[in-house]
Amino acid sequence: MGQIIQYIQSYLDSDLTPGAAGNMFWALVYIMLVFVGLSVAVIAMNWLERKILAHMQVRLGPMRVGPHGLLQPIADAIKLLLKEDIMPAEADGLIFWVAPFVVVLAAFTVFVVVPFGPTHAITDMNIGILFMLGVSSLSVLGIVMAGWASNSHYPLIGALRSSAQMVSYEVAMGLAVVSAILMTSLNAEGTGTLSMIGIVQAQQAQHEWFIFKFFPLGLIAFFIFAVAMVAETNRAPFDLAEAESELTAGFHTEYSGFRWSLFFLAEYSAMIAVSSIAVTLWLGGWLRPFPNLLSNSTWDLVFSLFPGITFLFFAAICFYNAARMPKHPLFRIQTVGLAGFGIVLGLIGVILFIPAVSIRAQDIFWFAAKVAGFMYMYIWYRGTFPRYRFDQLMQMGWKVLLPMGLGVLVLTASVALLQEKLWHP
Amino acid sequence: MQSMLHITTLHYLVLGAALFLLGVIGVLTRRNVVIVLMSIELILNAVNLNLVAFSRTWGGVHGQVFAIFVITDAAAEAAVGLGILIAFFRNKETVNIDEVNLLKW
Amino acid sequence: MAPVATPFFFYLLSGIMLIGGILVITRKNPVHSALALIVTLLAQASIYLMLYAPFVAGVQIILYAGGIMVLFLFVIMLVSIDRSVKERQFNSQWIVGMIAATALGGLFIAVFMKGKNIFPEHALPVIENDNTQKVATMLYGQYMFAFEIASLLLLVAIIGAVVMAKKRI
Amino acid sequence: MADQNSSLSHLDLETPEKPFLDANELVINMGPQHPATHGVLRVILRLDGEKVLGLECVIGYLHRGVEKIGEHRTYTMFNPYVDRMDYVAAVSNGLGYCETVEKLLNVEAPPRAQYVRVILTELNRIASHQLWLGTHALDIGAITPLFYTFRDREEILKIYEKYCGARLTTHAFRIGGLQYETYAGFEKDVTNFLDFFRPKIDEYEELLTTNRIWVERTKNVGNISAQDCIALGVTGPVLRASGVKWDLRKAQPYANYKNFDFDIPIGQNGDTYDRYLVRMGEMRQSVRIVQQAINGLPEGPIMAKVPKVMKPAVGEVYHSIEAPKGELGYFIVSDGSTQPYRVRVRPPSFVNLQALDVMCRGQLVADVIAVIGTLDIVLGEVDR
Repeated sequence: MGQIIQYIQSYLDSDLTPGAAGNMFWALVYIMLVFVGLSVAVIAMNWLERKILAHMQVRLGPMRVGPHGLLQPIADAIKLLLKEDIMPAEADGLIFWVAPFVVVLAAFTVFVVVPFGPTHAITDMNIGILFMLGVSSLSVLGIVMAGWASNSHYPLIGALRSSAQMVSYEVAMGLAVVSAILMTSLNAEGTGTLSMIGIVQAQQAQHEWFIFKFFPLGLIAFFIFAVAMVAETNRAPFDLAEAESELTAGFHTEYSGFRWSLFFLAEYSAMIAVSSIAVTLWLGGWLRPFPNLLSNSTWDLVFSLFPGITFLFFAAICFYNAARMPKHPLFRIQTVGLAGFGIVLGLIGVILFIPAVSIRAQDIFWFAAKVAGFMYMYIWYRGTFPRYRFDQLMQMGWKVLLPMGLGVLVLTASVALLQEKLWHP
Repeated sequence: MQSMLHITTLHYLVLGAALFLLGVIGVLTRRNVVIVLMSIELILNAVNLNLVAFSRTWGGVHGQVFAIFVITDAAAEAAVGLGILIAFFRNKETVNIDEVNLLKW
Repeated sequence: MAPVATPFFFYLLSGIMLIGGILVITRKNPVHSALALIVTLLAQASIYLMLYAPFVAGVQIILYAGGIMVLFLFVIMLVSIDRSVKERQFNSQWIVGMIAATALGGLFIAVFMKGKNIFPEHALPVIENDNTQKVATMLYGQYMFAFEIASLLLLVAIIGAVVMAKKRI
Repeated sequence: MADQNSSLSHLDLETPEKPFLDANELVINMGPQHPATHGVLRVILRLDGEKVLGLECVIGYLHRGVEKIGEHRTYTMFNPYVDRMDYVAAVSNGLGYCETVEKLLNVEAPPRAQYVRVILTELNRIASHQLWLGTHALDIGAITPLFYTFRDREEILKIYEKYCGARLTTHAFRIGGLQYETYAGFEKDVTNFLDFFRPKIDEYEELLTTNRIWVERTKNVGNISAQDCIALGVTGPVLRASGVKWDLRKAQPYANYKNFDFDIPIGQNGDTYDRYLVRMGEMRQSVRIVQQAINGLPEGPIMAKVPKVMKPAVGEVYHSIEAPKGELGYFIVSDGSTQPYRVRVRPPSFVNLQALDVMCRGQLVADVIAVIGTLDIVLGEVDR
């Protein structure tokens, strides 16, 4: 037993990602962990989106399946899997069949390079950010394939719209990313990096998140990315491709059951993926907040308590709601279930207080917390904004975001040059 | 057998040559303009493969830089070619390359 | 990140590429051809990775698979393909074409047989980690002029494509 | 795609001979099963890319022959049927019908009945506009206002339920007045609702009026000039948004409206945004009217002297009221028997729908959705 722990510890304390170390077994473990974590995140996101949106809209959301609808996503998944898988008679069978898998693969593959911590990534690629942008742009192909193979008008228009939209916003997105990459080169050697881990380490070394770098240039670049990433994932207010009131459901109109759920899965994991890019590039990835201001060891200790406190807080919410449950025999199972869920969360919270665990887990916690912030923004947008029209969307992409991106890029480069030449000759 | 398992530059060149030939066959025999354009992409990719393989052999990055230039050219070629194709289709209502027999319409 | 099991992956990827290439030139439906081409391009990107050229691989994925091929698919969807699928697929001079291609293949074989000894037995060792930096230095240093010309070419291509594809100017 | 029926259409909406790109024309069928056509409206769109070249409405999927039914029912028996036409503004329909028959019979409802009628009708106008706002915003992609408006509309429906037992198709009025006296606490309920509702209008406006995307989506969309409106017979908020100050409550006052002080909100551009503002203004004015009516609610009888068996004299009458959607007119011909010889309804939605083609030409597909929403049609009334 001790040997096993030692063995695992030797992996945990390695300062390389499993991919970089060439450790196939450990890389496989990481892939499994990321896959499971992502699936759980998508399920949680499904529930949270419905609940949060419902509370924004003065209603309750799912309440019946499980306490406070906690089991609703699982019930939905079962429903989707049991549904009949319909293929239109005139559809192109092979492409219709492959398209959802292309989208899902593209959405999941990007997580290969997402750094959840200095060593917590499946691998650290030299071209990490380029890889992420490239692979996530492959999901356009799946969407186009789905729309074309359905052999129907609405999906075709939806596919044309969403591919045009994604290709256009990729340009603005790329420019914003380049201006962040430019900031990584502001070090003694003057060489930047495209590696995701390298980008966060550059922020660590410069003691500044790139969102605050060269204020307000970093902020503007971040803003461009934040807008483009919503458009890139086809979410409100840029959800024209799936505009329910216009095109019924866009490119996945003809899909049902399992394959439709694949599109759903891909949409949510793509949202998490682009949010992770934003977090890595501008919000310091796994770094905790206020690294400069509150930098002594006491503060380190305080911040290392956050993961545990968060989970205990969730547990407390569960217990509070369990106590508020109606005292009727019919609700007994729900009450016990909610309390049990709270106990599990509380136990996780308690485990996270153990120093050995919290030191290793806090990177992942901060990363996840930042991504969760973005996820909340997604839901908030959806509850607040009407939908753009297609020409307005294109105007926004090409006439607003693209010039802004170019301007920020040029300005960032000039400021960086000036800084190098004037202030640190 | 040993030469099969030890991948040398020649392996990449043979692969490139095979792709090049496929592209040439496509360009010379197909009637559909879209597929002809795609065959041209195949040819350009075969060239790229050779360039990158050479760059690996001699340990520099000149070949890779050229590959990037070739990709740029391919993008320009695809844009112009497809633009011509759309104009052609609008006038002739066909995508058959045999029917491109006028210099002007 | 050193490539592992190089021969296996080389043969796997080249198999995929060749099959993809054959599908590109034999399919009736251009959409199927385009998808086969995308598979070929992605396999080629992996081969670039094996050749220690990660930046080119990334560019290949973003530009080729994510950009150019989407353009192709877009155009295929715009032009109606129903008619061309039903028509004869190969043109009348296909025999001549095959003969020319065979001759070209023969030429390749002859050249390879003759010149295979000029390559060093083992490739020179390269450090992969600064590949992107090296490409960048080269692109914005030695090949600056070519780079500018390429950007000019792209500009001309954009204008040309817009002018040709627009219905009324 | 277009079917055989559409070959009769003036737009020549057959499938274009040339495929998609060369002609760049596409004929798309929107509805009758479509989330944004407010029921079973079917619109055949002829598109150039995303631009609308013309469109054709195909209606009749909800035709129930209400007018024909009227010829086989006595005057009293027909009263509940009219509620089913514009089911989101059932009270207005009833008011129009009752007033028309009263005009035919030469009776007038007593003042208390008139006041209660005004209160319920104006509440109904608010409810109808709320439903319009929610669905219109939903069409444009803002999902939240729908739930806000439904929450507040519920309060109105509760008042109806307490008053007459029904929430939607109320059958609140009788020919000659009211059947039911107001329940105890009616005034208090209505006053409470008004106090509750005033800040809610601001809440809706806060969500939408200055929302950039909302303004971009609605400004200069579906413009229609005053001349076109008048030529097409368009009435109601659509007409007023084009700058014509025409409201039957002021122009030919009925049901005591001359006793109330209220303004007619009008717009200038006749675009979707102005129509939105006009309807928001109308809700505020309705609140004002209801407040005045509840303050001045007189005591007295609620039913005029009406014969048990109605046999109006031979003749015909046309009477129209300002329903939430526009001029709702009834034309009733009496042959002296207990049943009308002919009932003809002039439904505002039906007439307003004619303007859809004018408003959508040259706009984009997404605007068609916005324009259908802004016309505020109810298919029950269009098809009758």
